[in-house]
Amino acid sequence: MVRTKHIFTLICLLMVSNSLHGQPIWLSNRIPADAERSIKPAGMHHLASESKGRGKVKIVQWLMQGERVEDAAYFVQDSTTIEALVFAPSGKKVEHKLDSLNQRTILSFSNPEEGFYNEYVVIKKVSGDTLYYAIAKGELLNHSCRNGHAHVREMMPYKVYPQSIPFEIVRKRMVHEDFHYFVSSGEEISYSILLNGEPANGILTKLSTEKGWINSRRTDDSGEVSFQFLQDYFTPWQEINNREEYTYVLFAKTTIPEIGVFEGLPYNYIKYTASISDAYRPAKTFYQSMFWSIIVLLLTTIGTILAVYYYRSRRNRPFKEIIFDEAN
Amino acid sequence: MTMINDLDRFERVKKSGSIHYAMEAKKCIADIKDEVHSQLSSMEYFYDIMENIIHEPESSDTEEKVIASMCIHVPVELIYAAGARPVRVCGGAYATDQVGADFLPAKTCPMVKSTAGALYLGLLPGRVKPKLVVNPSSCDQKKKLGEVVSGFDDEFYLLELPPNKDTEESREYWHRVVKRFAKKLESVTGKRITRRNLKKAIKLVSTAQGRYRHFHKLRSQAPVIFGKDAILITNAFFFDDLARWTEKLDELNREMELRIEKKKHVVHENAPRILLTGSPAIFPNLKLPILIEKMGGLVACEEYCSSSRMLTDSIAVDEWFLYDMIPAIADRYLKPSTCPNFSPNEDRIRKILSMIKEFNIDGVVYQSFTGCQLYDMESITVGKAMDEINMPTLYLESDYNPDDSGQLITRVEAFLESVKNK
Amino acid sequence: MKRIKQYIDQANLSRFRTYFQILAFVVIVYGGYLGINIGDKTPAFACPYSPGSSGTCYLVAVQHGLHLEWSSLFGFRGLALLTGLGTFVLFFVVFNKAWCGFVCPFGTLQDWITKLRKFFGFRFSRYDEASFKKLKIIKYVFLVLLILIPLAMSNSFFGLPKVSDDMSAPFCQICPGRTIAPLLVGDTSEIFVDFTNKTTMVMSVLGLIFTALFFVGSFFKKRFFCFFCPMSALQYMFSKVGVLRLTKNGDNCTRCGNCSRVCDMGIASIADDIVSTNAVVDDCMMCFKCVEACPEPDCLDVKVFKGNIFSSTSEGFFKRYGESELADQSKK
Amino acid sequence: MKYFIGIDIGSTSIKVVIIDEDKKIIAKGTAATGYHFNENTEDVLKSLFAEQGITEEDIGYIISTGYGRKLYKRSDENVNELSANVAGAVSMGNNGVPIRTIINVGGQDTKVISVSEQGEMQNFVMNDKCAAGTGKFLEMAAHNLELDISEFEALHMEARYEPLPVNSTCVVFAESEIISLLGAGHKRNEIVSGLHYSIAKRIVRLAARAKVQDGVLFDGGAALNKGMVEALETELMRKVYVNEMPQMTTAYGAGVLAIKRWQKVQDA
Repeated sequence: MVRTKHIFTLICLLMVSNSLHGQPIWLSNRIPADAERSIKPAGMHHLASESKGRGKVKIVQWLMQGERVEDAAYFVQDSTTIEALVFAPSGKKVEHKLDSLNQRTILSFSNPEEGFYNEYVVIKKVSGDTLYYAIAKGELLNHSCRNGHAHVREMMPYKVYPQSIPFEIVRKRMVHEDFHYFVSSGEEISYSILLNGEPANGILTKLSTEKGWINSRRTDDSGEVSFQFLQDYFTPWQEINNREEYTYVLFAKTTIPEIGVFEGLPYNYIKYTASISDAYRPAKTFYQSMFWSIIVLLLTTIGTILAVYYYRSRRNRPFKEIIFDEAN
Repeated sequence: MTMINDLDRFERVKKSGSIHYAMEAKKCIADIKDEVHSQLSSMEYFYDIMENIIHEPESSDTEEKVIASMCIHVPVELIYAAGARPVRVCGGAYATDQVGADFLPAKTCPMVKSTAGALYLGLLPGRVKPKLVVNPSSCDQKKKLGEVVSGFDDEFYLLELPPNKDTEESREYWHRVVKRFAKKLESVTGKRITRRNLKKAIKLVSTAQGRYRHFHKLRSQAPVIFGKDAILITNAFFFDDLARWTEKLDELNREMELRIEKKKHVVHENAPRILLTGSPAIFPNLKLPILIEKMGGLVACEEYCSSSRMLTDSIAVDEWFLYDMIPAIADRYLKPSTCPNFSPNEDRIRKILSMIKEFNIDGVVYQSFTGCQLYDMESITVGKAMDEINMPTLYLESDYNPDDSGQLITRVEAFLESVKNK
Repeated sequence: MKRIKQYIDQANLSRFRTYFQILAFVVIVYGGYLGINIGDKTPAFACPYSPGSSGTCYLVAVQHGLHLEWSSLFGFRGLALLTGLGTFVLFFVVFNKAWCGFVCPFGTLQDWITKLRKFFGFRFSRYDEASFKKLKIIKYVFLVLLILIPLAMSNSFFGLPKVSDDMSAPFCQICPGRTIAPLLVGDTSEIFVDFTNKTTMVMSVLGLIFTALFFVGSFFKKRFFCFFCPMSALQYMFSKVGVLRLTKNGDNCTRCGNCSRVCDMGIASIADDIVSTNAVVDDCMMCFKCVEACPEPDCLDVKVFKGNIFSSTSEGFFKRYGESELADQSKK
Repeated sequence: MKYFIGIDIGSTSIKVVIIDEDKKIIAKGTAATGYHFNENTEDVLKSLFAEQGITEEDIGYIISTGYGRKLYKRSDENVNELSANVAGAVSMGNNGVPIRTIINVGGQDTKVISVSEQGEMQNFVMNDKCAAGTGKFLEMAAHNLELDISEFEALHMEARYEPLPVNSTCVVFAESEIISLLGAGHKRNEIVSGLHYSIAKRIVRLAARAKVQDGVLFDGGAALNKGMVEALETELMRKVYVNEMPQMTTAYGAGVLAIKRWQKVQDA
């Protein structure tokens, strides 16, 4: 088993070397093991954040590269220019910082408002006659019950910024979804792919989960694609922890003919690769069984009724004598 | 076996006994209606049913079953529900007292002797023939009476009262006694106690209590009726048909309300207001209240088991089912009872104190029959309580013979005077 | 004024209470759909597990609020806990324990189950004195656990390992409310045995047992669950300063026992205790059935500040319990 | 000069007192009650009138008290003996000490009256229907011991320190007990002092029911007998006063009340 693992990494390295720019990039909320202590998951949705004293909480996201989520590599800062864009739930641009934390590229911004923060990292590079336009996106929900739930209904729908992000993936909201909602396995999640704000059909999308489950599908003509989050693993009973969260990423790529110049280099085509990363949990209802609950309910009910019946029938028996302990 | 040797002596004694009894009744009513008299028209009904207390009522339907009860602790609701009529047979006549004295020890309480005599001669109110005589074990002499007179043809049934009424055991014990009594009633009357007729019985008695409580409130507002009349009314409750009694009391209430408005009082304001308590005044032995009111006092209220104690505590039933009604009835006769056979009996002292406050009493007259140990013993604790609120108290010991009024007059007159100048 | 007071004293409060309970039941259980929100510090069981609920029972806020390390508990975060408690007390003080008697939907549910029992004519059970005293303590045990477990989840007591997160909102997991409230709006999602791990398994089974006990218990004993409810224990701490008060005037009491017989909770001290004036004990739910059943005038009074708004009168008593058909004829 | 007559018709003896307007005793007389007590009272009155030379017109007001008070025809008004006793004792006074308790041992009953500062009857206790502890008890004992009551005093003083315990629950049984004591060879003086102490114990037990306060006056027929007074003092553990004519106090009280009523009649 061990040997095959090595060969596997070798191949992966080869791939990395020649088509670096082909690898899609995505933003990860997972905190690397050797991160400093001050970075911890915070808030209801466990967003990786660094707390510097009261109130000044800053979200920290790592930029990753690679299609396989479970062993993707951290994006190593090299000469290519990286831009980032963060929009607050109100649509306002949020001041952010892109720097490196022990050789890893991180994006950090503070998220005081309630609602979905849209964060984007864009890498553009021309090679050959194609502009490789890589977009990594994340929708980070910031919510605390203390702020009440009155505003949830109108903050729910997703926001899109076509003028600055031409090619984007958006997770469609569930009907009864609110700020307490977690994507959980076994659910049908659907996405729509927007090209310059218009849903684009026939785009190849690929869903890759931390547990190694990869599946790809093309968007239908209304630009939507949906995946059934298969419970692709069954952990042994002792290790089940229904609070554990695993990352999954949805990639989409398309090439469109367009002529333009970028950083002095002309190109004829643009190759968009977009990604959106989120967290999912094992479904709560996986290990819940109503069947057993009915049994427990029935047993208790019948048991209590019999107990009461027996207790009440003791009235017919003669008066209960007071018993004395004979032990001297 | 008849106590008195030959039968014709029994007939003779019976005839003379009933004549004396009737005369006594007439004399008592005459005393009540003498010059110091409340002139309440609606009292006439009570006067004449009490006057011919032992006359055979004309319209007496023969097959009516009567259960005689000898104390307030007999649950009358159960008797009504079992289709019978309760009649309280506590004796008050000196005539039957003398007859009872023939076969009871000399120091027995006169009421017990009088009841025994009445039972022996069959001189019960309305000349009823009881199918069962229910005898709660409240006073000791009354409890033993059951055995002494069990030779007569009436069947006696003992209702065991627990000596202490505060503990849960005694309450549970009393509930069992009452349930056994209900079963006994069903076998005696042959009619089953059902939910419907028990509910009707409870409501019937409760309505009567409602009327009496209103009467009690009116008496506390203004002195518009003499104490002797009030005691007469409650004595009528012993045997009268309950529905009629309630209606008549209702009329009396209305008449009293008119009097209160018109401020037509029976005594002037500073007449001393007396609370009567102790051994109960049972018709025709009303000589003490009559005497007090002839001397210018007013019996404002009385804490007797022949008056307020019988009619003040009513039943609240949560669920009108037998399983809730019978315990409710049992509780009503045990928990609030202020009868001195229970020990400790602070309830009676609290009741007296609250009556003193409600009726703003000037003096308490505590009467106990000669030979009645219960009220004698209790006079100590009540006396102490009265001292604490320095309420002048007169302790009297008398029995049924009408001619000991010499001593009574001296004591009562002196007492009223000492109350006046307090 | 006097005639109004007289009318109220003789009114049939139980009927009024039944209607009020129906109204409160609708407002609390289905209020969410109507857009009503009575805040998340409600002193009654407005169970948040049911989507329709118009508020949240304060026990939820207590358990979530206490899920803090010591540092933040005694820091600024703890302040939120105190303000929460303050709101709860302000809410509670207005109606005192009448929240249980009049407003709590599960109390109402148990009263309806009692009516069902009465329909079938089953006998109700009562605890005797000894078991009453013993069982009385259970609600305090629940309250203490409800406070300690969340704390133990985020801090380790005496070096013991922290309690696992599955125990979050411990009482809610075993409370019958969690399973019944969603049922009331037709959502059966809360009825499950959760096999995820041992803790969730035990807690969900306990929850189901309590639910079954809730139904069977309240069928045989009136207000069965209220006797063990930690909310009544928590409320009792502040019941002394309540605006609505139930006072007893011992001098007028003849200890006839009517009040303790009609008391759904089976409290005996209301009848036997003629010394203390404040008649509200920890089990009392202030349904005021005792005031209705008291024949003595001015013995039991429901007071708001100084004035009493509903007191026991003999006329009222006889109107409710005494009058028979016979009386109506003679009234003509 | 107007005269006022107080007549106390007791169960055993009739006591008549005539006093003038400023409460000075003019004349007093006693007689046995007997069956014709009306005539007996008239005879006493006639003898006293003759003695003092008083005529009918001089009489201002007559008040009768005691058991027979209602049956004596000629009295203008009758008053119960308790208030008469209090009035007499208070107006007689006993050398400056305010009277707060009166113990009156009459022929048939024993009365203990507690008096308020203003000299009015506050509370009273009377023995119940039993002659034990009354004058009758001593009378019967004297009869059995073939003695006269007046000799009791001397006999008591002889054996004042070793009283024989005589149970005095019931007058009739006490008689058989005295005879058995005599048979056992006990001397009469021991028996007499024993009697005194047993009566005193009974009276003290009765008095306990009314608050006994200092300033105790002992009156009524039995107070004449010094032995009885001493016995009561030791049992009561309080100083007991006796005024100069204890038997006449109630009659004298009736006279005093007669003056008051007469003055009220005059003013009206």
